[in-house]
Amino acid sequence: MVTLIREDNITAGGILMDNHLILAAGILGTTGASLNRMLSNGAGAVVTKSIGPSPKEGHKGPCVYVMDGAVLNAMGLPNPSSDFIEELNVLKDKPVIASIFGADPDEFHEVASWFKGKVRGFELNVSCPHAQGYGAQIGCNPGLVLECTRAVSRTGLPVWVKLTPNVTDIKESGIAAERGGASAVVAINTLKAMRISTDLRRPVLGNLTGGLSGPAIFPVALRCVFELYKALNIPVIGCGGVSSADNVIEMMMAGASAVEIGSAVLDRNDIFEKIAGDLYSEEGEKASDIIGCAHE
Amino acid sequence: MVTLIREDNITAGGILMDNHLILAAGILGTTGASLNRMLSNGAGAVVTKSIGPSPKEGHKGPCVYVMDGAVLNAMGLPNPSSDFIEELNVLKDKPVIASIFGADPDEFHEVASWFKGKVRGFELNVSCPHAQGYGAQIGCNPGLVLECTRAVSRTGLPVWVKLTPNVTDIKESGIAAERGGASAVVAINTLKAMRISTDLRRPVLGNLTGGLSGPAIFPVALRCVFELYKALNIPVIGCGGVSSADNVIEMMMAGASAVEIGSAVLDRNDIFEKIAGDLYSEEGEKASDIIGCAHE
Amino acid sequence: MNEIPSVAVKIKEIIDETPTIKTFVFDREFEFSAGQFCMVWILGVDEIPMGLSSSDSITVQKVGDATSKLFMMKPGDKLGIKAPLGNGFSPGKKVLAIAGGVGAAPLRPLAQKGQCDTFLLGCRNRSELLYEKELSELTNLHIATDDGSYGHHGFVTDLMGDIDLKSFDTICVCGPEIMMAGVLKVLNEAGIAKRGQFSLVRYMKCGVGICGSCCLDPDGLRVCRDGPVFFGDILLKSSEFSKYSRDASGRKVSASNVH
Amino acid sequence: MNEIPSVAVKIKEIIDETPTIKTFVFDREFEFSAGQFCMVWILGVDEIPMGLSSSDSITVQKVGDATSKLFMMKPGDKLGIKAPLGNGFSPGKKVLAIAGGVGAAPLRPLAQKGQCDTFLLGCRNRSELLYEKELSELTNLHIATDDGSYGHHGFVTDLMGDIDLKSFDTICVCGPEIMMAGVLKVLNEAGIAKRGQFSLVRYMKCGVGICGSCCLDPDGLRVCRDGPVFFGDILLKSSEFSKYSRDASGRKVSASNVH
Ligand SMILES: Cc1cc2nc3c(=O)[nH]c(=O)nc-3n(C[C@H](O)[C@H](O)[C@H](O)COP(=O)(O)OP(=O)(O)OC[C@H]3O[C@@H](n4cnc5c(N)ncnc54)[C@H](O)[C@@H]3O)c2cc1C
Ligand SMILES: Cc1cc2nc3c(=O)[nH]c(=O)nc-3n(C[C@H](O)[C@H](O)[C@H](O)COP(=O)(O)OP(=O)(O)OC[C@H]3O[C@@H](n4cnc5c(N)ncnc54)[C@H](O)[C@@H]3O)c2cc1C
Ligand SMILES: Cc1cc2nc3c(=O)[nH]c(=O)nc-3n(C[C@H](O)[C@H](O)[C@H](O)COP(=O)(O)O)c2cc1C
Ligand SMILES: Cc1cc2nc3c(=O)[nH]c(=O)nc-3n(C[C@H](O)[C@H](O)[C@H](O)COP(=O)(O)O)c2cc1C
Ligand code: FES
Ligand code: FES
Repeated sequence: MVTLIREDNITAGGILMDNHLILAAGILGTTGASLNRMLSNGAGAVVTKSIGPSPKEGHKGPCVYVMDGAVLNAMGLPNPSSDFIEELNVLKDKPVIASIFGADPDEFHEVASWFKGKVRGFELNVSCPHAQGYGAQIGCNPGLVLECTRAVSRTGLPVWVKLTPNVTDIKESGIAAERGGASAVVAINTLKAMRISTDLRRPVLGNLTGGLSGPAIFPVALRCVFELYKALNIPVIGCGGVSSADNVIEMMMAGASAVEIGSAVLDRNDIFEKIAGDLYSEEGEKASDIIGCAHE
Repeated sequence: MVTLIREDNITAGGILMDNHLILAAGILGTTGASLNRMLSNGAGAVVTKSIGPSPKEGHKGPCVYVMDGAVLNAMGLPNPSSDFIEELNVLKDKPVIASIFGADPDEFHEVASWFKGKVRGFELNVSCPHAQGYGAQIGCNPGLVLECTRAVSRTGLPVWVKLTPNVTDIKESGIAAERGGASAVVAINTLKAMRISTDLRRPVLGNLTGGLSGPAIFPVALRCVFELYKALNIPVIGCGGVSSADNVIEMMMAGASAVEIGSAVLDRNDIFEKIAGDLYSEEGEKASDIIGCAHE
Repeated sequence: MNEIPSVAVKIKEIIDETPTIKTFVFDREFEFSAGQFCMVWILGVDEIPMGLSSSDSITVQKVGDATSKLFMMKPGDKLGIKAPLGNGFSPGKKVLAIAGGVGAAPLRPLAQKGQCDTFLLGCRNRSELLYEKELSELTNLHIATDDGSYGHHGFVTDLMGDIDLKSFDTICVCGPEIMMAGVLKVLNEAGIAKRGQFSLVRYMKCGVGICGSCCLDPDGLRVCRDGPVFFGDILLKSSEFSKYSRDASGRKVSASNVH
Repeated sequence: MNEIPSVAVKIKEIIDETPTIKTFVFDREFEFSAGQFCMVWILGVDEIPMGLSSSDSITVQKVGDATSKLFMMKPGDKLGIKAPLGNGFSPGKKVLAIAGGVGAAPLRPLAQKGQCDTFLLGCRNRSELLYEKELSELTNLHIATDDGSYGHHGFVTDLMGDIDLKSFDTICVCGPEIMMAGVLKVLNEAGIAKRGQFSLVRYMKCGVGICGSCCLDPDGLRVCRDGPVFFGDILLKSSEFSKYSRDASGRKVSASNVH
């Protein structure tokens, strides 16, 4: 297997982190303690649960359905809003990225302002496929993506824009983010999907449809990273279905500067330690030689 | 498990077939003999390989990559064009649907005209994700979808329009097909995706990117069927990742009048017999009671 | 990741346990160990966590929307059940169970499996007493009511003074968090906090360990996956236990609101 | 469906067999049975089917783009190999192998495994003779050349007259389709068509049985998955065998163009 050599000062999209593996937004990211645990368990950086302008309870359950090799979720962006800031007290100087959302550029800017001095950067959720008025409803409008990115860029902190694959051309969203001043794009959020219980004759999620994550979406995520790497000048952060060190290498070969991992924590809570253990070795190659190498 | 009772005269989208299970386009559909074999093996109807206005050799290999629970392909629409017509001689009066493609309404109409009197209907491929100038490049333009559908509708035969999930809103494409006179829409064609060989540092397909099919895409296909059933008045034919009788029932509950099966032939060549065996029983329910029942 | 199916069950029987508590018996059994729970999908309403009160039942207190809807259901109605989830009790040789209110539900299987020697059961008043007959047959049952309408007048913790705590290898506890904190304090004073195993309740959205809504401070332990049962020595270090929890949005709610 | 990985191999050695044929030896072995094939991914060019000429090699005749690119490769270069694919030969007790040209490649493992008694080998001329030394050591080797430059002057089918065909339980055949048709005719006349096993070549796009480009008339058998080896009695019923095949687009090509 191709491995990486451990390097100091790993940065991607303007953010310094401990390794190339990042906890994805919304995965065990509701509390400071939980984020801290994932850092202790080997994550090189963590993204918080997406925080919005006012508290939200999210959708009624079922919110999550676990399948063989895939997860379906429709959480509905539950979040404590500004109350979340105090969760960060236990994460001082740690590689934390705040995931934020809003309905328009002003809301994005307002939420971002709460985090100044508390996080290393932002990830804009313009890609959640099951939140009325938020998320992908912004992400599929390149003009809005540009404006929201610009609004948060004013904070001076690095801004990553997390894109939805549920669009005709993800490159358009990426270009809008780049124009808006993003330091990186993150690809991808979940694929819009659903399952039905045939015994109960009902969609298995309270919200009927939701977002698909986990190994099943890896080939789609990889394609998005590949396309964005080619189309953009800013770094791409890979996300979607990563569950092994080889998947990480594959994402990096497609063009990812670093990789986010979400659903794979279901397999084992110490998934970051496990993957990092396999990913790095003395004989490893430099990340810069791997990133994008499949474009030859 | 929910089962169906065997009924006579099963029709979906204006086409009479032997059961609810249809061989999907491009799967073992290059020759008349092969299509015949799938009918003998239990398919209720078969869709041909997509036939276009002039012969095409398709993309250079690798054209197919088989993963656990998913298949990636970039065939590049290889087809013998009008030479294919003679393949249909061995399929007289059998439930055959011709999949056709073209670059514009005129090409669609021309290709369709070759098949008059030889097939029960058409499936328009406006959804192949890896064919320059064809397929999804038409499918993501609702205006063109409408025109192409209208052009083929002039033949007087039922026209199914096969949609791509690689768009922001598949309902728009479905509505365009309905307006153009389609008898049904088929959802879905493959998801645009890729894999990279980390050992060889290259995309595993000759065409770099391709289309994802098989169980991995079932939740996305199901969501598309669900959305289209709600948005349209014409029937929806489900396609994508179906590999068991329970999957068929689930698709029908989402709103599918019948179901196409492709990649699952990799598991066993007699997959249609197997699924039909599980799907139908004496105690089964009427299909009309199952179709769309998850919308309650 | 492996599938966690939502299994369709039919309600076979509904038992009125107390004016506010009913037991719903399913038409199929689940393999589980005492203390493990299930996510109960009440169609069209919500999915909520419930301890398994036996291999084929849950025992539910009516407290809000979803439980009220459940209370309106009839035999023959269907539910979706994901089970078993989480880690249950690890009973040693001689087991003491201490329950408050509907907290008796996840402890009952210990008694049914013959793994429980003594059972301390507390509740508001006589009419809220759960499983009295069954538990009295299977265990050495001691009862306390808040209003003194039956058994000892006072809290279930009072009953702990009457027995030789140190003779038990394991003390399994479930009930309101303030009551559990009281039990833990007694055990700690006796130097046997480690023998205590406490079944916690936190707001659960996913129930499978991915969303983070149920995490405990300061270690981020997930009640749904690392718990719901935790050892006493772990909880002694918890800055959150008996002090606060979080609501559906993730905002902190002080312990007085924790049931 | 289970993964069919494209395994990266390094070319360890390249053996010049004849002016138009080379054997490429890999740095890793594949489990297989004689007659099974692999899909060879020549990076940036194409993926093409090749019989496995041993557990770690393919023997390739240069005929077009991909094979020419392969001929330009050097030891150390990498290929992607999907193997083993298809169904190989089912050798009986006493086996006769009949090869024409590079058709000797998939038959060679029979000899290597000691499963082949007699080997009839035909080719254009002496310089195109494949594996002569190896086969003469492992089998009872008979040779024919079209131009008479070595062995019998004539076709390999001529050699069939010299041996007691009926003494063989299995006759494994690979070569140009017209030659295989000749062999089948002789076997059929001897009433032992069923003992013949023929390795066919058809245009393959996927190699795994899903695309349909390699299907045979009139039954739609897939050469890549149901074959490439078919029994003689099946081929006797084939309207296609030795008459035509299909090109990359699926158009029919008459047998004179079939190699
Ligand atoms: C592991 C575990 C085991 C449990 N076992 C039992 C049991 O055996 N019997 C029993 O009666 N109750 C049990 N509960 C509590 C039960 O889950 C709640 O009473 C129920 O969810 C209330 O739902 P509701 O819609 O009726 O109430 P709501 O109207 O939603 O709210 C009432 C209260 O219930 C709590 N609650 C609501 N939803 C949830 C949720 N998804 N997760 C956790 N708490 C919630 C809230 O804190 C709220 O204060 C258990 C909880 C957990 C976490
Ligand atoms: C099961 C099987 C086993 C084979 N084993 C061997 C072997 O051991 N040694 C050997 O030298 N050759 C073998 N072949 C033939 C070999 O696949 C072709 O010679 C090769 O694909 C030619 O590729 P090219 O690009 O060099 O030729 P091209 O320039 O593409 O065309 C030359 C000829 O090769 C044939 N061809 C091209 N591509 C394919 C393809 N994908 N599938 C089938 N035929 C193709 C065409 O019919 C064409 O007429 C085998 C074929 C099959 C189906
Ligand atoms: C339960 C759950 C909750 C999620 N919540 C968020 C969220 O709040 N914000 C966000 O941007 N993405 C959210 N996601 C998407 C993930 O961050 C990630 O993009 C997706 O799961 C794909 O990665 P994975 O396959 O590694 O899980 C969530 C995913 C899951 C499964
Ligand atoms: C090898 C292969 C070739 C295909 N060729 C076509 C085609 O020619 N026309 C078309 O409309 N769809 C084509 N498809 C898509 C399938 O018809 C189907 O929409 C898709 O595979 C999803 O269904 P499945 O998961 O059951 O395979 C092809 C799929 C595969 C795997
Ligand atoms: S409820 Fe989601 S992690 Fe526990
Ligand atoms: S080559 Fe595709 S089915 Fe044989």
